[in-house]
Amino acid sequence: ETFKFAFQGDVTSLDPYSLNETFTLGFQGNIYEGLVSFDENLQLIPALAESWENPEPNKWIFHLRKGVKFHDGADFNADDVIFSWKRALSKGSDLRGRAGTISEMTKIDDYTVEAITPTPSPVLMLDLTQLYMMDKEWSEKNGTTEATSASDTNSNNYASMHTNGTGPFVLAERQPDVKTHLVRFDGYWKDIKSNVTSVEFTPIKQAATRVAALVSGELDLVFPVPVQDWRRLEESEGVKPLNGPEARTIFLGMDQFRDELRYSNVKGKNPFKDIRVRKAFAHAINLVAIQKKVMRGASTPAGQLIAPQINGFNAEFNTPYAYDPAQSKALLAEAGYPEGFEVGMDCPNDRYVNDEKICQAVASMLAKVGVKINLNAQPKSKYFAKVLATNDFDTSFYLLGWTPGSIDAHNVFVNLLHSQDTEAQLGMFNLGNYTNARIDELVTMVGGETDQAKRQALIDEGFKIAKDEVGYLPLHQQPLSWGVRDGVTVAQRADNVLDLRNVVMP
Amino acid sequence: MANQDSATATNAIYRFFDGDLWYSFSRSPIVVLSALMTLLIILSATFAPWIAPHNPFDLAAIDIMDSNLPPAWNEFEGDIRFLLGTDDQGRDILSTIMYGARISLLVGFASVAFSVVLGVGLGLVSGYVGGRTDAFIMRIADVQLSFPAILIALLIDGVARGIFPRELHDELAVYVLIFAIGISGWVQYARTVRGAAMVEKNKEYVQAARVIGIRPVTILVRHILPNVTGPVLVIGTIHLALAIITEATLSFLGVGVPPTTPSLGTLIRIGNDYLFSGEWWITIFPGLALILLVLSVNLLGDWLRDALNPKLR
Amino acid sequence: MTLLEVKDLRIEFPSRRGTMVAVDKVSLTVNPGEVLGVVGESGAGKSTIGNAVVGLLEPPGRMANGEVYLEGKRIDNLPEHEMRKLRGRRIGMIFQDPLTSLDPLQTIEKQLVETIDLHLQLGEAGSKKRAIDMLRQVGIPDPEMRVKQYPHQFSGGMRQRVVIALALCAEPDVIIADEPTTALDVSIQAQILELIKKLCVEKNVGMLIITHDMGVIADVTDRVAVMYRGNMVEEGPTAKILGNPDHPYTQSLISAVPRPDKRLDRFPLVEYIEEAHEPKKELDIATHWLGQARDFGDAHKGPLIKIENLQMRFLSKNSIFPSRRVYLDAVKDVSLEIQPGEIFGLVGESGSGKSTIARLISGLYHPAGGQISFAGTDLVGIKSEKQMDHFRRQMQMIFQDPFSSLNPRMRVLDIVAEPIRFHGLASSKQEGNRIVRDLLDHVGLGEAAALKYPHEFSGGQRQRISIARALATRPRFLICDEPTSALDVSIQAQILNLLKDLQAELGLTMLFISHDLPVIRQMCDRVGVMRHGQLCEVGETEQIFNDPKHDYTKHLLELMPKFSNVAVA
Amino acid sequence: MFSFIIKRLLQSMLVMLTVAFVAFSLFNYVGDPISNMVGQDTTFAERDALRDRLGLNDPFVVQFGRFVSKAATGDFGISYHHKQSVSGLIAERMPATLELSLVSAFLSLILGIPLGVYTALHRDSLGSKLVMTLSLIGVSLPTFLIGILMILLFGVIWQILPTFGRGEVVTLGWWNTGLLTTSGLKAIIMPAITLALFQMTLIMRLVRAEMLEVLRTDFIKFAKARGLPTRIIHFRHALKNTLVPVITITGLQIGSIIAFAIITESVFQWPGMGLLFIQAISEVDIPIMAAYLVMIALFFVVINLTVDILYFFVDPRLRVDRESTGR
Ligand SMILES: Nc1ncnc2c1ncn2[C@@H]1O[C@H](COP(=O)(O)OP(=O)(O)OP(=O)(O)O)[C@@H](O)[C@H]1O
Ligand SMILES: Nc1ncnc2c1ncn2[C@@H]1O[C@H](COP(=O)(O)OP(=O)(O)OP(=O)(O)O)[C@@H](O)[C@H]1O
Ligand SMILES: [Mg+2]
Ligand SMILES: [Mg+2]
Repeated sequence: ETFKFAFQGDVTSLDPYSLNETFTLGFQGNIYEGLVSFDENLQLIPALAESWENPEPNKWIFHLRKGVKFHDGADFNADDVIFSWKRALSKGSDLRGRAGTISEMTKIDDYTVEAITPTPSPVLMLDLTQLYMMDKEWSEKNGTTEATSASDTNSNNYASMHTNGTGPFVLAERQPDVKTHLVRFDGYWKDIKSNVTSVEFTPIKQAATRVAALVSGELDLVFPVPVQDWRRLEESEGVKPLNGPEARTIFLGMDQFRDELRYSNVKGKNPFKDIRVRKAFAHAINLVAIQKKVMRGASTPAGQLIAPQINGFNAEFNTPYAYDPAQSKALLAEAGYPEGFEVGMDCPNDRYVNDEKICQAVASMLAKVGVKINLNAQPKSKYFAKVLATNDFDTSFYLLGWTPGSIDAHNVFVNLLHSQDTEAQLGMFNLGNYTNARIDELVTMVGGETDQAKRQALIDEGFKIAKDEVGYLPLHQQPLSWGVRDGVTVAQRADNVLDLRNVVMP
Repeated sequence: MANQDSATATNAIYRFFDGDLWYSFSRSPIVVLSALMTLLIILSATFAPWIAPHNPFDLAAIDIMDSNLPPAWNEFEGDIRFLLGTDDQGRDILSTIMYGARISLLVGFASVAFSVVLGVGLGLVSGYVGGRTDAFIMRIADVQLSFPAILIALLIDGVARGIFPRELHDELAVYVLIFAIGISGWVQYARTVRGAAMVEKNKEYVQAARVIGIRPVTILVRHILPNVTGPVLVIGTIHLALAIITEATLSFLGVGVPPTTPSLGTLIRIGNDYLFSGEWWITIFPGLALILLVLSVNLLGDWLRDALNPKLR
Repeated sequence: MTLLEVKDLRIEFPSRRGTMVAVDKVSLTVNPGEVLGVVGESGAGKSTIGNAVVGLLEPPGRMANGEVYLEGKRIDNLPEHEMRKLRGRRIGMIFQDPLTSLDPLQTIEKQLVETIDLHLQLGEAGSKKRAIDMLRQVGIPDPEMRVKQYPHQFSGGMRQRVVIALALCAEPDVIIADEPTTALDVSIQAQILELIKKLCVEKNVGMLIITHDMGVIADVTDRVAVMYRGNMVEEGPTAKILGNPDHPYTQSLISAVPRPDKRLDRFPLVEYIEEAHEPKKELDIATHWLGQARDFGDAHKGPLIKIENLQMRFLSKNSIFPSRRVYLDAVKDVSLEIQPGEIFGLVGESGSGKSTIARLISGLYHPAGGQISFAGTDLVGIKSEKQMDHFRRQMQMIFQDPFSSLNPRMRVLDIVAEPIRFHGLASSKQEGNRIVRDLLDHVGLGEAAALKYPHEFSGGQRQRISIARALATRPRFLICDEPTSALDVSIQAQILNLLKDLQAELGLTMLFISHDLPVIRQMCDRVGVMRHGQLCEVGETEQIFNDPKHDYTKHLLELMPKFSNVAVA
Repeated sequence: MFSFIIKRLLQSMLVMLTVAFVAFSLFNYVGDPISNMVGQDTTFAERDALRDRLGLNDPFVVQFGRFVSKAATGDFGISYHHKQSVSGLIAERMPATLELSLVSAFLSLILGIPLGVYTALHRDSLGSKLVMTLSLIGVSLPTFLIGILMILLFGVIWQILPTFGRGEVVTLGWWNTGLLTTSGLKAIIMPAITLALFQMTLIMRLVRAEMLEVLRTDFIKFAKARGLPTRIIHFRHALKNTLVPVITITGLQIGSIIAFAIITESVFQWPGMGLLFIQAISEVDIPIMAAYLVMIALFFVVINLTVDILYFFVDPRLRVDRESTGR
């Protein structure tokens, strides 16, 4: 059975360490495998490691699966694990963060390895799901012992165009941005339910073209599908939309550290430093209207920065701020802005589902309480260039989306809630530098706590503070939006990864 | 003195209406119709704040709950307040077309005018003077051609942002657009006019002018220019549509007008997202407005080209 | 049976300001083997008749009345595709403006071959052979080489001959020739006329020839029709019309023909003036605008124009290697001087380089060698436009081709006013326009001409616009390249007298290029004779005419059509 | 002619240097490549280290010098995004784009010129008015809209043409072509028409405008008087005299479709250079953009040189004969 699918972009590279990005790693996951992996419900399952133990907080022992073969027929063993870990730490690798959770790795025997972490790490296993195993001999033979990188000037890195994994599919042909063709690997170690023998993947950038290709019957699955096209898919013969909440939360952030906003008509002070202004903003935004109209009912309004799928989620904090324009106006007047004020807003227009439309809706809602938004919507490359640290966090009010790569709340604490700390590289995506000393403390504590109950309490405390202080304005979890042909069963994972092991053709 | 001035003014008006141009204009119903159409579009754009039923650029006045309503005549969801329906933000399509046309017309006409002036000027000089000047101008044209409007716009926008203070950015946006679209279009005119000027300059009437001692600049403007207007008008009128659409593309790239004040082109682009989902009115109505505008401007251009040529009248 | 018959023709040019009747109540017949001459006032409608016969009236012109028959068959109402079969094959047409009648982008050969092959089906090779043959017959030297060239590489007279070759190459039964020899020197003219006569006699071809040259009329025509203001005033055998005309217009026309045998002070003017028309006011140069402010800021003594060893060559075959390029030497080593107040005549073979010399002096071409000095200043060395301007104002040129030297998109008013405005010769715009109207009037166009565009005029009328424009700078030195070739003798006389007056009163200096030897004799103080790019003889006019030294000069004078003989007889 | 070409080629070196230079100054404004090259979790220290390794922190002159000296040896570096050699990528994409643009250029010429002649000859006929009006509708709608509408109609509703891609591709040496397979031919129809629409209208209108003028000239009248058939008059004499502007514009248009058929290529997911380029812009893939722009400059230089040479072929009056030109 041939399964044809399309995504909006291409796999950046086939080298499993060259880019830490959801789609790229997700696709590579069909060719390569890590020591552990996720099942269709994002539950951790053993993969190349049959089992593991954690004898000391800092020490892990992995028992590798025996009899696993690489696509070229070579055996998988402990040397490959250590080699892969080292390769993931090499200069061009973008997975150094994940690989770096382990500080030392030693071979105990051919099928046992020991890993040491610098601190106790509750998220180690999650990090390992997408740290794929490569064959040492193959890599050495082909001169690709370091991760492919653009700064690598000598020539193409072999691994970016060729693969040799242990996964259920083998690369047959690849034309970047045009087509990638996979075929089933006969020697795969595990029985999977998929009956797919051949896979054709095409990147299609334009949403309309993608949807058209599905409706016309040329493809079996496409994603993402614009939310407004769901109805069309429902009405069309032979295809249907497939949707569910994604683990990504969309939120607004405010500059809370500058003494004067860069883009505002308020001079000499920063209105966002006043909690009443932040509250006023929170009450002015009608999340239900955004959900209903902009997202066509496909999103879930959110009250905090992590989604239910994320480790550490607590439904208690997920109730959105109430929509109450009257109160919002009152709060603004109280804060000294009875006539409102002007502020510039930065927004990407090709990064998240309907991102620009959300920003426009927010602007219009804020206008109703007197706040005039000057919207600056740009493609992601320009947007990120502007708002990230490289350009001195050049924004006053912005929209951002976040999926913790490790599916754990700690990631959010480190990146979004900790105050900006360039030295320690903490809070680097806390673009508005929302600061609370207690949260800063909590970040370290959450990172080191292995007792799940205690850890949850710490996490809850942090989110409560952030919510009470209105550090951020969460909007919603955006939907996963796929379109499939009738009869094709797939598992739609909340991290938006298409695992071909779960695809069954009619 | 003033008296005399007004006398010459009325004289000029009289002469215009008595002139050949007006005569050939008033005799062609199609041309009159397209002139009226163009005028209607320009006027309704200019006076949009006074005659449009809503103000779609006022964020406080639009309501997301009104979004995606079909035209008023739709029996199920049509809303009498919104004659042609609403877009995805709840803006009234009719009003947005009128308001958006302000931006589109300004950008379209100004940028085409800009590239025509620049291109025709350089093309004339290049074709007439020849030699090194020609080589120099044409090599600049080669450089220019290598950059698509998109990149040029990004560059100019970046430079403008670097030079001008932050407060001015929004006001400058439109001018940046005009400049960017204009500057990326001049080569077409320059090369066309250059070709024509190279042929024209060898004709005897040009030599006659040279013998009189007329300055090259005057020869270019008074003698050669009128004889090369044909292709310029053709390209110019067609480029109007292109400029309006390019503006939409550029706005998407974050240079140009913000999404809260959509232009005609942007409205079409927005509506494009909703073609599959059935909200056709967001695209079709602004599309029709654009077609009408382009059609009438081109018909006017055709007429003007013929009318300017005494032999074709 | 008559070959061609035109009955009661009326042609109108409707415009929004009223309908202009170009031709009215004209009837003509041409019999096989017969040559019918049409003479008359410039703008009388002669060309229009020719155009109407072949069905190619310029829009918006239309035939309001009348019929045209070819061998008894009516042709004016034939559909276009039927008409097309007649053109070229049955009726050959030579238009008045040879310089623009050729497709600039095709070689002469292509244009000849396609016509010959179409009508005579001679095949590729046969057509080529005939093409070369035709060119030789019309007197183009070195036709094998020339046939590969493009029209712009030909001189005015040569292009005219190509057009003649094109009209004759398919052996038509009727030929309509509109001023076919205006740009030809007498020897070529004689050759062409000989060819025409031969066709008439041997092939029984009928011919309608429109011309201003009474010598040509006397030489070749059997019958003559005289036109005046759109009407035919008189028709009859040539000898009768020339010798003993009935109509007063014809009488005055004949008397205005310049005499080749003796030099007069002024050209005799036509006395016949239609009653409706106001009498021409004589121009008093001393008080007229043309006579004012003639101060050129130098008190130069000696020759105004001094040319030394002038050379000019054109690339006729290009090649990467300079050594393999072939050049055509248009002007070889010419030296001459023109004194202030002198009219210097330049005559000679067509294609001998006369126009090229004119263009070199006026700065349109850059010489390959030699020197040109104007009032003692070397013009070749001048690099800056500004400096050149100073001389340009003093120097004017009337171009050989009246059709292409006027900007088709400008009104006559603007064309003539341009030099006045540019050089600031009038104090206000109104005054400028008044001067223009006055000038137009003096060249016989009438003030109404000012608002029209060039294409609305007849050949002669356009030439007069050119003349008015040249005069409008109040030049000190005037280059006239065939200034009156398209004018009827009465207008010619009027204009030449004006030029003579300007010379006499103001010392206007002129270089006067013409093929019309009688005119040269009347106008010029000294004459140069050119051939093959060289000046073969220079001398006082009377001396050249009475006692030519060079063989070529003698040859030219011999061939001069002798109209006066007939007239006197 | 030979020396003319040599001279032009020398000039084009300068052109390409300038393009490279301008391109380099531009890259500061198109965005930051780093955020596209790394995952969201990458720390700032690492981002900065990467920027350093790529040489993006070097002064402008150093970056430019490095680029030029490498480019001179044909090395345009490695794409940030694809992590492959840039020259290889461009070479891979070239056939798709060239095929698409040549087919659409061909279409627009084959339709545009006869229609232009037709509308000029029958200036007032209903047919030509219809053609003139319809063609304008084609240019007043944005390409993306036309593309989507075609996809909707032919791909989704009637399902007779593929909605995306190039279909089956055959490799001939280093060239891969879609023109030899049925699916490839079917796939090229919609994108080619979309692209050709604008060009066709432009060419048609230009031809018409010029024809109208030429048809009133004396030499056409004389050609008629010689009894030449209408076809020869219109196509050999009149049309040829309209060609100078038409060649100019056609040349420029072909150049720009080769270079920037961005929108059509992305609507139809046509795997050509336009797609590569638009992606490079959004990913801030500087090596691709730089190499690409320089290559486009080369394209235009060549096209414009060809156009100038064609001028000389079409119009003998423009041939270089310096000897006879005036001041
Ligand atoms: N296209 C036109 N539009 C308006 N009037 C025209 C047009 N062509 C010619 N005429 C007018 O018709 C009259 C006759 O012109 P025609 O060319 O027949 O004169 P002609 O006798 O050949 O004169 P010439 O000897 O000067 O060539 C002129 O007065 C001229 O102004
Ligand atoms: N632009 C040109 N390119 C090439 N050859 C040219 C060019 N102009 C003129 N010639 C050639 O130069 C020679 C002289 O031409 P010129 O026009 O001076 O002759 P002319 O004496 O004025 O003849 P006519 O009395 O026939 O007008 C001719 O042989 C002509 O073919
Ligand atoms: Mg005439
Ligand atoms: Mg001459």
